Amino acid sequence: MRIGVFICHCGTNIAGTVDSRGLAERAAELKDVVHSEDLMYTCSEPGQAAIQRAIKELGLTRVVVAACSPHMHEVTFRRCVEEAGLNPWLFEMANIREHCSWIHTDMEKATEKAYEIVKMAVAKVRVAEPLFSEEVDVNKDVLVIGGGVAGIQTALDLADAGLKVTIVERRSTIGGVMAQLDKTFPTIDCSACILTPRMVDAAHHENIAIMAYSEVDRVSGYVGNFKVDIRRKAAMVDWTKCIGCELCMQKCPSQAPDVFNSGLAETKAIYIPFPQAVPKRAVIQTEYCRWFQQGKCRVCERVCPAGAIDYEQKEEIVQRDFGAIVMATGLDVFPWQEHYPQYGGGQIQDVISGLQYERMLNASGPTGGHVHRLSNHEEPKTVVFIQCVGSRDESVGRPYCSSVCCMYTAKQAILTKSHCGMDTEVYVFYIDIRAAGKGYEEFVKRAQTEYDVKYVRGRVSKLYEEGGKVMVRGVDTLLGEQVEVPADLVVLASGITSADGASSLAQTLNISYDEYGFYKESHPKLRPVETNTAGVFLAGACQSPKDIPTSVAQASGTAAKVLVLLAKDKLKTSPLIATVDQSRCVSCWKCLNVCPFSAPEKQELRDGSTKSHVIETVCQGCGICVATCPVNCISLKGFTTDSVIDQIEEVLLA
Amino acid sequence: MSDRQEIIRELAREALAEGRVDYFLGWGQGYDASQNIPVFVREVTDVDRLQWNPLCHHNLTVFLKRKMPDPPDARIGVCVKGCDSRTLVALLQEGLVDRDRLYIVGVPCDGVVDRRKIDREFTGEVIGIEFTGDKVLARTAQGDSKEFDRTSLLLDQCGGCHYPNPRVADDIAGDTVPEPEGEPQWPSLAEFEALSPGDKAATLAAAFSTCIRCFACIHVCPVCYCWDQCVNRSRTPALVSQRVEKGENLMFQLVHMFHVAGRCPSCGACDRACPVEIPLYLLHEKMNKELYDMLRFEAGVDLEGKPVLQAFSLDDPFGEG
Amino acid sequence: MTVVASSQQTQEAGSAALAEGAGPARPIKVVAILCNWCSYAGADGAGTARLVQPYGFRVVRVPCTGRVDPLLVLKAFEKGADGVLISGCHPGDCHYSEGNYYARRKFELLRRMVPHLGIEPERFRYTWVSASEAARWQEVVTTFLAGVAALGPREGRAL
Amino acid sequence: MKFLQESDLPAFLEHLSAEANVIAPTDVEGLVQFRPWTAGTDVELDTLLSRQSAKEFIFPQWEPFLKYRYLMVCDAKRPGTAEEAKLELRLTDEGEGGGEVVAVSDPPAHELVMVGAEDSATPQVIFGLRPCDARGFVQMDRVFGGYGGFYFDPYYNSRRSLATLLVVTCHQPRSTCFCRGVGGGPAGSEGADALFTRIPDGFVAKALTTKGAKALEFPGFVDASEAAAHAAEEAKAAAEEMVSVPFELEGLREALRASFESVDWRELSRRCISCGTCTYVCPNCYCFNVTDEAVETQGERLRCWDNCFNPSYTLEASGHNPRDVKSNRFRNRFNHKFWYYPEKYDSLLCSGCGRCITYCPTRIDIREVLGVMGSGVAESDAAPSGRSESAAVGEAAVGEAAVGEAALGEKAAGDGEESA
Repeated sequence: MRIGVFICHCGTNIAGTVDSRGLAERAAELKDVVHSEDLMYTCSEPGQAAIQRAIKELGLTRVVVAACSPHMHEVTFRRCVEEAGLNPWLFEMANIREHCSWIHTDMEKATEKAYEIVKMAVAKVRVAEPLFSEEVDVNKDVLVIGGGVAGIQTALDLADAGLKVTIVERRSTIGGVMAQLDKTFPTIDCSACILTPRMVDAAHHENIAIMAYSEVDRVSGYVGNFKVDIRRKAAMVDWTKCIGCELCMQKCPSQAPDVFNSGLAETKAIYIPFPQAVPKRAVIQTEYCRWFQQGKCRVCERVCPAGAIDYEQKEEIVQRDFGAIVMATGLDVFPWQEHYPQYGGGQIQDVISGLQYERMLNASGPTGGHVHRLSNHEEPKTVVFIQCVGSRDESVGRPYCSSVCCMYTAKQAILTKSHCGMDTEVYVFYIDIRAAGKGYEEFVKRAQTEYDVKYVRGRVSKLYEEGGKVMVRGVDTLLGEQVEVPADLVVLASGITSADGASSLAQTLNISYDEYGFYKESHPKLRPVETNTAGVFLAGACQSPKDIPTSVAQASGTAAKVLVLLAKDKLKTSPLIATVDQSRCVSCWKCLNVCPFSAPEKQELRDGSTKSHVIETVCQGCGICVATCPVNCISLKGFTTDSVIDQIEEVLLA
Repeated sequence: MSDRQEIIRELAREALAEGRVDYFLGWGQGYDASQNIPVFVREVTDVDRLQWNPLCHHNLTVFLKRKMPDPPDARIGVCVKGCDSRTLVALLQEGLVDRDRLYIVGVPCDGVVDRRKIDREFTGEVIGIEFTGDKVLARTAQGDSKEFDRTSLLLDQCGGCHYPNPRVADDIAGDTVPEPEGEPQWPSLAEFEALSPGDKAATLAAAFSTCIRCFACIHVCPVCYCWDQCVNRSRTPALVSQRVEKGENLMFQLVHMFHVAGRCPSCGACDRACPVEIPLYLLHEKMNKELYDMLRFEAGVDLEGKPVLQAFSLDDPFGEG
Repeated sequence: MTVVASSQQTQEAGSAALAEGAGPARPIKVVAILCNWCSYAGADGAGTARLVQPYGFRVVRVPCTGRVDPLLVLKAFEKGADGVLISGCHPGDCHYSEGNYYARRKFELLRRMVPHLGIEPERFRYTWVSASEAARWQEVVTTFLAGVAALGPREGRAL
Repeated sequence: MKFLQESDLPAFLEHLSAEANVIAPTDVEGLVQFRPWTAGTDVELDTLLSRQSAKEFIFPQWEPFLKYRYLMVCDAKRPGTAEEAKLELRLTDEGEGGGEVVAVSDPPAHELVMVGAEDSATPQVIFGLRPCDARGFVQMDRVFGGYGGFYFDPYYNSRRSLATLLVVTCHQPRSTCFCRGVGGGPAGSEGADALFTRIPDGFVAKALTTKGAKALEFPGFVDASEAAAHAAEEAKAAAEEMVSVPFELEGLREALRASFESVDWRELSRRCISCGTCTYVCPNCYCFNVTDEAVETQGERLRCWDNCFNPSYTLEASGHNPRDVKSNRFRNRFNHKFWYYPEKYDSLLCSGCGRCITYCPTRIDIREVLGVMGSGVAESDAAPSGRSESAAVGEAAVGEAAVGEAALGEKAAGDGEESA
């Protein structure tokens, strides 16, 4: 074994406190060290050249560089030794700058400590083994889970780049929440007019397959090679025949709550959410259908011109392979009724949520765009908006800001004036105005100045009915006095929460999520659209509350990241992974229990026994299994138990 | 007591006669009337070898773990006391035994007598122990004999026992016994816990210097299953040296302890099996006490449970923020 | 159980160390096992910020605290470490999402067992230091080593 | 025939300590074991048998017998190809010092430093052995002492030749004693350098060898009176009476041979938990394992006790184990003692102390086992694996060399255990 040690001065950064020259001389005396020298700047071109020369001329078989933190230059030096013909993993770094020269002052003691740090690195490199990356084929198809604006955007970008994309949407149409919106801030242009063309593009794109009314059941495999079970729910309508003529919907005798209009109206048991639905196909909600509940009716079957109705239809599991998965599962509106008894808890008719108001404002909505009180269908004279309902409110366990409410409230306030006339009294109770976005602040200003919307800074403590009005009692913290407004209509800026079932889906995909069910990015600053599970990406509000522009921007960013991954035909895996010595495995499967990435699998051997096997491409190299395996037959390449023990040994040698 | 014995014999007789099991595993008399041993009954005619008395300390589930059943797919009838049944539950939780191959006879237990406590009462060799009601009569080869109260001879751990009745069983041998109320107790630890660090170290050093690495503690442990692959035998990683010295011997036992952490219901089999009487309960009971204190966790009490160190909770109530 | 009185040596060494404060016979040796993503980076940050720290600890870098078998810590004590410090990402921030949750349970159990083995509680600590908490790392390592130094080198040990 | 006052025993041992380490049975909290004796410690002779025999003082549970370090390491870009493998030879100095590095064409893969046998040997006097324990050494002598031209073990013999065995006859045999059944007795003198018998006020002692005679050169010894001698003889005779003969030796070897494949082995071994207690408390069992323990690239080769119940006993480097199931390993202990060993050394490998019965966690009774197996041919057994063991007969004596190789190879390969 021929180890070379290179001690860096790093100018005076190290040499100022550590006697680099003396250190080099002592290192030369270490067991198996055949060459040791000190260099002014080891990472510099001449420094690296010196290392490569020593490797070639002295036949070094392992190299230790004592310099800065491996986080700084490990990659640099591994490349350096590799160019000189050494396996890059036969290199070790001794951190004598951040962990020594920079934190100590006494030259003698610091040098002594640096010497021990070098000894540890030598001990580790001595037992190091050459490591090699695996290469695996990549499946270039992409799965996008969720057909909202973010999902559609990612899908279109990827499809335009030539990749085959499948959108899985659990509702019967794509479009998501944006399809429910009337106008968008700050431009007040029609939401549907922007979105529906994109929906149609997606539907007609040769590279995009839309699987609506479907959900992801199981995900196995790993980056580049995911296997996904998609459950196609039973619509009781044969979509290959259905032509979306809505005849069944008109004739159906059974009513059902209209989710798309967020409960403001009723629809039929067999329905198509809205006219521009994509795909425009009917679905029977069996829980409301007379045939399924009482065993008579079958009207839809009779009226359907295409003979598409199929009461026997069963849900089916479709298996597909993908190389990457994009999570775009969007958001839900905070269920304020359960958390705000002081606002009537949903019992006061004229207290509605922001999304309900959107539907009311919408020309194709349940009221045809006519704003009225639900109690008496009269046009309101006084409308009060209350912000931060289910946002920035510890008391309901939602400390975060939903980031869109300030803006959509301003938008709705303005629209109220244009719908009901400028003489309508409009109040907005707010905590702070969060208008950080292009043209946002100006937009809020316009609401206040041009449209004379009265902004009251303060929380509303109570809503109650009195004399046909909704009394709004709150405090104006700027004037420091109680205020009470008799309102005809109260709109709650209900906040954003993670989509229903988001966390269980996260478990299916083995990605992490925060306490609110929003998916966790790999790094908040530097890897904002990746997850810790290689090959799974994030787009839109499933990560955190976002408005449309941010969602779309991120969606395109995500598409770019997916393209970066799938641009290669083969994937190189990190060699720093766990491997099982199957001759010692006792098949207790603890490793399977604890792995966050499902990297270990049961593998049947020729002798008929079943042993654990770690899938190289799935393993992320955390080593939890190593610490769990009772026989220690799993070892973590680059961080073997013996290498750790040897380093500890070096520390403790007197 | 003896009626339980009759029921055990009857259940064994039926199971064997109906061919439901290949052999039936219970307790019986050893080489003299003071000894109790595991008994494997294969023939109906042998069921009368089965015994039930306070000497039946063996945790028979050890004979169910990997490599023990012979043939490997044997259908086995087995008797379990409350504590034994907990190790069985622990094994079932981890899928280390096949429930379908087991016929479990639960034996409600009034506490097991600590043979060593009796031996300490005599200079001669105890060769006979008889039980009448709550009295225990012991006699030696040299002819002396003494009578004791059964309760005064019980294993220390029986004092803190909260599960005298089986947690899992197909049939129960007789009526269940009342289960103690309140929090679990670990009385046998108090004396050691009160020592200074230095005295603890000195005490352990002395205790573990006598270890002979016979592996009785490990092989008699029902939830230990690595056999020839036990890391205590292995050279890589170099966790435990084959040098039989106090430090390494303690390490040897700590390996056992951490590998059964969250799976050990402190049945005490290791402690009783040790031929040089090392107080192993000091480690294993303490571990269980702390796990209970940490997570209100007790191993092997419910079939749906998960070994506590193979799981976690986002809000475990400890650790610095 | 046989209670054996501790060797004179132990008490003397201990009291001597206490008397001299941080001036024990031989310098103390502390093994610090840090996870690569948070605490090692945090210690780097402390270096970059030139936050002065005691000499007596040596860092072993591992990918994740979840990789650290409690037996490794005990092995370090068995080989003669005067103290062992483990630090990883804050719960919830684990680079591998779950590693430190498993570690938390194992080390809490270990923390409670260590004094039972005749090792003073001050000689073992597990904690969380993020990549951005340079000052916290300095505080952690300084207080921990002060605690160990007060006890001095380990003598008359069972492990 | 000499006589020593009970009260003079400490002085006697003190006298012996001048020239040798004195080993004697002592009682620590009810656990009686042979331990180095120092002035002031009581010698415990009331307890008939110590927990273990004094075996470990001649044949320690573990001992290093060579040091090594690897010099040949394959550091190729792709490991394993010869031209890329870098070879080097280091001068053999044990220090940290690098030494001079010389590249050579055909270097050894490792350097070895033998640990001299004499290093570990010092004069010892073991006092208070029972006749069965002394016989144990006689039986081990045959294995390690080059008996019949077989293996001579320098480590064992250097200690053995420097040891004096002072035997005290049994006063109160246990129910599990069966020394008479295996050709010994509670007053047997085989292997003893001097034989002591306790009588009410002291010991009647008789030197049997020059070593023994030398030991008895202590002024405290006086010529034993007629009465004393008589009392001693009576004590011996009384003890003799108390020991039973539980099984028939006649034809036992043949019976074991005949019942090699007997299903009874499976039945008898069912309650065995595969621990090594019986063999580690046994005064005769001598199987050992050779294992290498390395730190980084250098280490020691240790010889440690092994036992035939160990699941990795006789595990071959190939991964094959001729005794692959418990009943096979179980069978080996009894066959070894009463068939293989006798066939090779014309003697039994059991002196009937009965420790294996008393301390077995499940009280497996060697008397019962031999009773059953000795009772003639039993039905033959189908499963489990009935591989012939004849190849493994006397494995302990012939195994070391091969094992030595295997051990190094194993270390390089990663892990594994071998048994001799």
